[in-house]
Amino acid sequence: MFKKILIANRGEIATRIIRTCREMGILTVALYTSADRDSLHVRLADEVKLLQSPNRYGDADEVLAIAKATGAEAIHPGYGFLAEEAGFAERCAAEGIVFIGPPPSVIRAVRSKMEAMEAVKRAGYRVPLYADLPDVGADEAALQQVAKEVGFPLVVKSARGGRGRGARVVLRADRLLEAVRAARHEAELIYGDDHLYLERVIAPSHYLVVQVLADAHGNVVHLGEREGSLLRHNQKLIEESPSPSLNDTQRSALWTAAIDIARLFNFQNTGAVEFLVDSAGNFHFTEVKARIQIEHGVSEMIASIDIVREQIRIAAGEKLARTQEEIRLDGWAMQCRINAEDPWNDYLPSPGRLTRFRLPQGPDVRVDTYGYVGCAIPERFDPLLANLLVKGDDRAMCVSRLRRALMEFRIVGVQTNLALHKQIVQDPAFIAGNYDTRFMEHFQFDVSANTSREACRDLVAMTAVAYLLRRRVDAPVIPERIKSGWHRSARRLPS
Amino acid sequence: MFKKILIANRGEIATRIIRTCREMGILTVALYTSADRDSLHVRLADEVKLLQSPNRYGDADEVLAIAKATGAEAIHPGYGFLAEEAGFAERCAAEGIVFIGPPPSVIRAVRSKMEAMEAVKRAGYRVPLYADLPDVGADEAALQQVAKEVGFPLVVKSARGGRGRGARVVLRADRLLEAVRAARHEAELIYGDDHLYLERVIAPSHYLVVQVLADAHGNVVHLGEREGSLLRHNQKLIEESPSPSLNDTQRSALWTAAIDIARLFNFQNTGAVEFLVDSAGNFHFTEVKARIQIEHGVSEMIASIDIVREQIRIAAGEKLARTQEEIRLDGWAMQCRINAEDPWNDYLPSPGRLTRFRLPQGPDVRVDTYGYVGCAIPERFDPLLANLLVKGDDRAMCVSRLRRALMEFRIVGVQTNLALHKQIVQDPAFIAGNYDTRFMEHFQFDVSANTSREACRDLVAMTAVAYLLRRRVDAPVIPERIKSGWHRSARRLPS
Amino acid sequence: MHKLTIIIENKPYEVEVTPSRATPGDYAVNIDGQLLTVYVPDYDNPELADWMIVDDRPYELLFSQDMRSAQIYSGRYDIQVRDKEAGSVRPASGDGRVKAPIPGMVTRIHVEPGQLVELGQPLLVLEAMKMENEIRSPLAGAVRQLAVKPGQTVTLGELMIEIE
Amino acid sequence: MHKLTIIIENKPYEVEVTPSRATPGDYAVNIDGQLLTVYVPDYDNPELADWMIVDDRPYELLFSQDMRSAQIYSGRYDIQVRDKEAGSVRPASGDGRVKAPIPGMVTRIHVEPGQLVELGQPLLVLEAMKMENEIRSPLAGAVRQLAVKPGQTVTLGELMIEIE
Repeated sequence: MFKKILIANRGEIATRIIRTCREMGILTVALYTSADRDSLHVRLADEVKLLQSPNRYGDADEVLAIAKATGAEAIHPGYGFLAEEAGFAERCAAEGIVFIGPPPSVIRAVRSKMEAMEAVKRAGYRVPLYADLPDVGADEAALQQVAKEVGFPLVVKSARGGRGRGARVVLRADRLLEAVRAARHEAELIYGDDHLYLERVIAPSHYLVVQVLADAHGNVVHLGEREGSLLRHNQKLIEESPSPSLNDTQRSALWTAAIDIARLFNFQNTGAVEFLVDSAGNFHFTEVKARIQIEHGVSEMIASIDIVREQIRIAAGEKLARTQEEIRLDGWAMQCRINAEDPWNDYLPSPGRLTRFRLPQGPDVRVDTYGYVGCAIPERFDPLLANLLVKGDDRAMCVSRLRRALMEFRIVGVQTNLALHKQIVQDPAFIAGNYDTRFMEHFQFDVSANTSREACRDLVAMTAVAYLLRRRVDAPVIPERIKSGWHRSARRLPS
Repeated sequence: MFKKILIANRGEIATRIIRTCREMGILTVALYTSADRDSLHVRLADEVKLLQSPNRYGDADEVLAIAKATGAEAIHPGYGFLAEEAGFAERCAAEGIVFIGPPPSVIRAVRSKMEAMEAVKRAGYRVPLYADLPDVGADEAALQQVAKEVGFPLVVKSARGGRGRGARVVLRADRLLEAVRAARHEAELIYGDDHLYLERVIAPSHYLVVQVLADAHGNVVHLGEREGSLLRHNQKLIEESPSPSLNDTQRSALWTAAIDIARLFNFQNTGAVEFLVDSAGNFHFTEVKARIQIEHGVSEMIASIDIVREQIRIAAGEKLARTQEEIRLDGWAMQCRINAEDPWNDYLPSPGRLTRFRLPQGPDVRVDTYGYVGCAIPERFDPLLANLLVKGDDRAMCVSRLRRALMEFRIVGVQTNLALHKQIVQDPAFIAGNYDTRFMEHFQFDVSANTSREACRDLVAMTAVAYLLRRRVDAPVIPERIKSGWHRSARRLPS
Repeated sequence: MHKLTIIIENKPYEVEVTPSRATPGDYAVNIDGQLLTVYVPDYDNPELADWMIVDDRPYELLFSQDMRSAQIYSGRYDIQVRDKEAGSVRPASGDGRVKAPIPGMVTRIHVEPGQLVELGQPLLVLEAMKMENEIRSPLAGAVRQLAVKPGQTVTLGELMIEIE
Repeated sequence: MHKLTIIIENKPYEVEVTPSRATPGDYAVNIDGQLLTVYVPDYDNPELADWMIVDDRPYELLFSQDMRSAQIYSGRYDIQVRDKEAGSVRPASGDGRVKAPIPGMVTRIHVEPGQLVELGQPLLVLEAMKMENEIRSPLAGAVRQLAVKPGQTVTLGELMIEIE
């Protein structure tokens, strides 16, 4: 087993990886930028290196140089940054450093979304109707022609994909050009590659991923499926396992397909085989994510397997800890993605310093976060602040536990989407497990939710006392709240 | 099911109970004293009442009055205070309020330690050799005569018992009188009852408890055993499940005995059937704890059952959620009791305000606590601040996870026994699972543990910088550290 | 005794607050004739005070620094405090100056000086935290001034556009 | 540059500290000729500073308020800082005045005025947090003064016994 691993990432995933390394007796080298110096991953690592490059965690040269200087035998890329970069994985191999992820050839094969769909289609599985998009320079007529063949509604996607960024749904031909331009811009910004393709929209649909583990000895197992249909701007807000939308026949067919597809690509390490399930119940393969995902903890909870530990063991050449028969999927798990963003102000990012940060506790509640009281949340990176995970015997218990945990989670200092999550988990369709990818389009965030007439009167009383308390302490003149022009909808209180 | 429950307790157990109530959709009434007003249980409850009585949480009159005034249909006593008080349970029944615990007759039957041992002995199980102690006024000669019949070493115990307080080991006759006096004083102080008895010491031994659940319909199940041999001053520091000291034959015999004994007393609700296992492997019944225990979470983790939920369901007349066959004991779990006490100063209690309180996170780690950053830890109550629980696939994984979680747990503002726990989990005998009730007698707390020469030199550098930082901020004159005369052992650094 | 008018989402309440002399942190509050007791457990550290108990009901809540909004449960409310004693009325909110709500980079500007805009119309895109954030107009009116250019980095609170 | 003598568990080190002008929070530290870099991530809030990075090694640690002890990993060390510039030497610790380390009630007193006691000998029992806490003698000497009686409640830091 490795003695020292470099973690080429930040925030909650870097913290998550350090925990498993420490339990395995492996030393960790963490990276940080000055904006990230407060992050828990810097405090918990054995060794830390301040990044100099403007590319930060994505700078292959600097990351490799640090790995060599510190004597790290392996690099865990987490997600994003250097994950799913075949070139980087090759350079690691050339330097004699183990890249914790699939081999470069596998990364390449699955990274090209269109080639991957083509291969899976040949193997006899359904894939969405798609078409490669002409170059940036191509004229609109050619673009419209391709779109017409695919048919509307369609989605403009980055050929590099990942994390739902850079994807845009287009309902009508006259919106196509604008969407392609914006998607190119965003794809270039996020992935450094503006190659796009068009895909026919399957809607309504369910977004399902099957978590797989594969070792270098030909063993492939799955840890069940996750339902990721609860999306806002292509970002999963809540993910759960098992899926409430499948029957047992569909479920086992999906698992079999995922294992087949993983084998087709000679997949290794951990990944997610992703599908869209249409309203007729047909599943369409969309892509393989060749890395650990933000939502991996959901599968960890129902399978009782530490996926990061398995990743490291696989990378070290070990066999999978359990066979498919030995893996028991048990109970129901959910994850909420808690972002530092303001649900009352069009979800604008909300950097700042955490002055209160009280995690929910109790049985089968888990929070993965890089934050703590006093920690600064930087403005430069993804707003993901914490993953809240809960497990219950069944879905009803899981939902009630999630609701309880959300009520208990206290964050002051930055705005977060906690209030949005609190409202979603009280939505009847969500509670019934009856939702698809269109759920968030219809969901109305209620600015004054859950406040009874009594609570409103109590709020008046507390406001009066708070005002006097603040006067009493003679606080320095409070700066005017920043008044930007973003949208604000307000509802009147019950009166 | 109940609509509203009053929780007649404080701190972590009150917080723990509120969580389950909220998940069950039950409203909670919490009690508090002004010293406890910061506790999380006050923040999380639906309704809170400030106690007026000097008896605080143990005042039956006031608790009942509040239950009636608030319309609570049931009272959860937690542990200590009004738990195991048959008289209180009777008064609840008379008022039409459900006492969440065994019926008064059962509490009475198991509360008298000697009668309980007698009954179990008659049923064919081993119990320790014991003798009732003459009244307070009795002369020393009579006392010595009783002791001689029991034999030395013996332990002086409170007939009311519970939580290991008021018990004193006596090795020789000339120490007997002093021990009896001290034990009487402590028993009176803690239980309000100075009735004592003598019990022959079984040493070396293992202290094992079997967690049982029993409904009002005659169903009794166990959730496996816990090993509680790691004691300091009769208080369990670390408890684990399963026990590393039993073989499978012993284990199943112990489970069978526990179920038998629970049935013997017509036991209901949750409790712990406690045994001492001698070096020959014989187990001796000692007592039944007729309430939830501090360490219940260990059993919850391996059985995947919420014991508080079962308590409430049983009290509401429902059947057990699972039969013995449906209960699967899985993995290995441990709990550390984190006290606000100073391991460098003879474990003196350490009240104060938490300025840093960062809980360990990650897979299968749980912390039950009433604390948070900014919370004041009162001096008046038990120093128990947090229960740290972890689970792993097997004992090795569990220990490494516990070690990791302890490293990550950050508490500033009060002194705690975290450092002691960190050292215990690195002890070879503990790691091997090879320890008994004498472990802590031999364990040496090392004041300067784990500090390499490099870390020591780094400490010099950090001390210099810290000194300059403090000068720079021109802090107000720092008061001299309180210099009491308690014992302090210091070891020299490696040089 | 202190007299205040509290306006929550446009509904005014007449409030009288009297701190208890006997118990620190205790306040008697009279709202339009109804009597309530408010207890502030963190009274010795009002900077931290983020929870209160009203007649035995505990609430965790949060006031914005300028006391113009309160968050409670999963809702947020506009509030206004009029202090009769201090004789001051806090100014009405929402002039037309659009300031940067977070530090970031202006990537696109959708409007030109003099252009008429509707309430809620997108004005510009501010890139921060790897997201493109659309900034919309707080009023219906005309663009008086464009204080930023595409590609420009702005700090928190920096004026970007003025609508009149 | 600042010259200090740091004594840790009786071993002295000569230390020179130079704050970096370029990078706030960075310090160059020379210990008996060996050069180290110390970085204080919380340099903008030194009250919170409970961790530092020494040559890429992060440490969480804790100094007592009077800087007489430091906790790191699972150990605690006696420290002493001698500041040559300030010309002050912090006074040696441990006179014979035994003060209450926590508030509580004195339940028993084992000694009398004038009695000779050994180092570590139990002096009295202080009841707090539901525990009986034995307070022992910090020195060998004679009991000069008994400032408390059984049953008496003491506050934090209150003088209980003086040994000389």
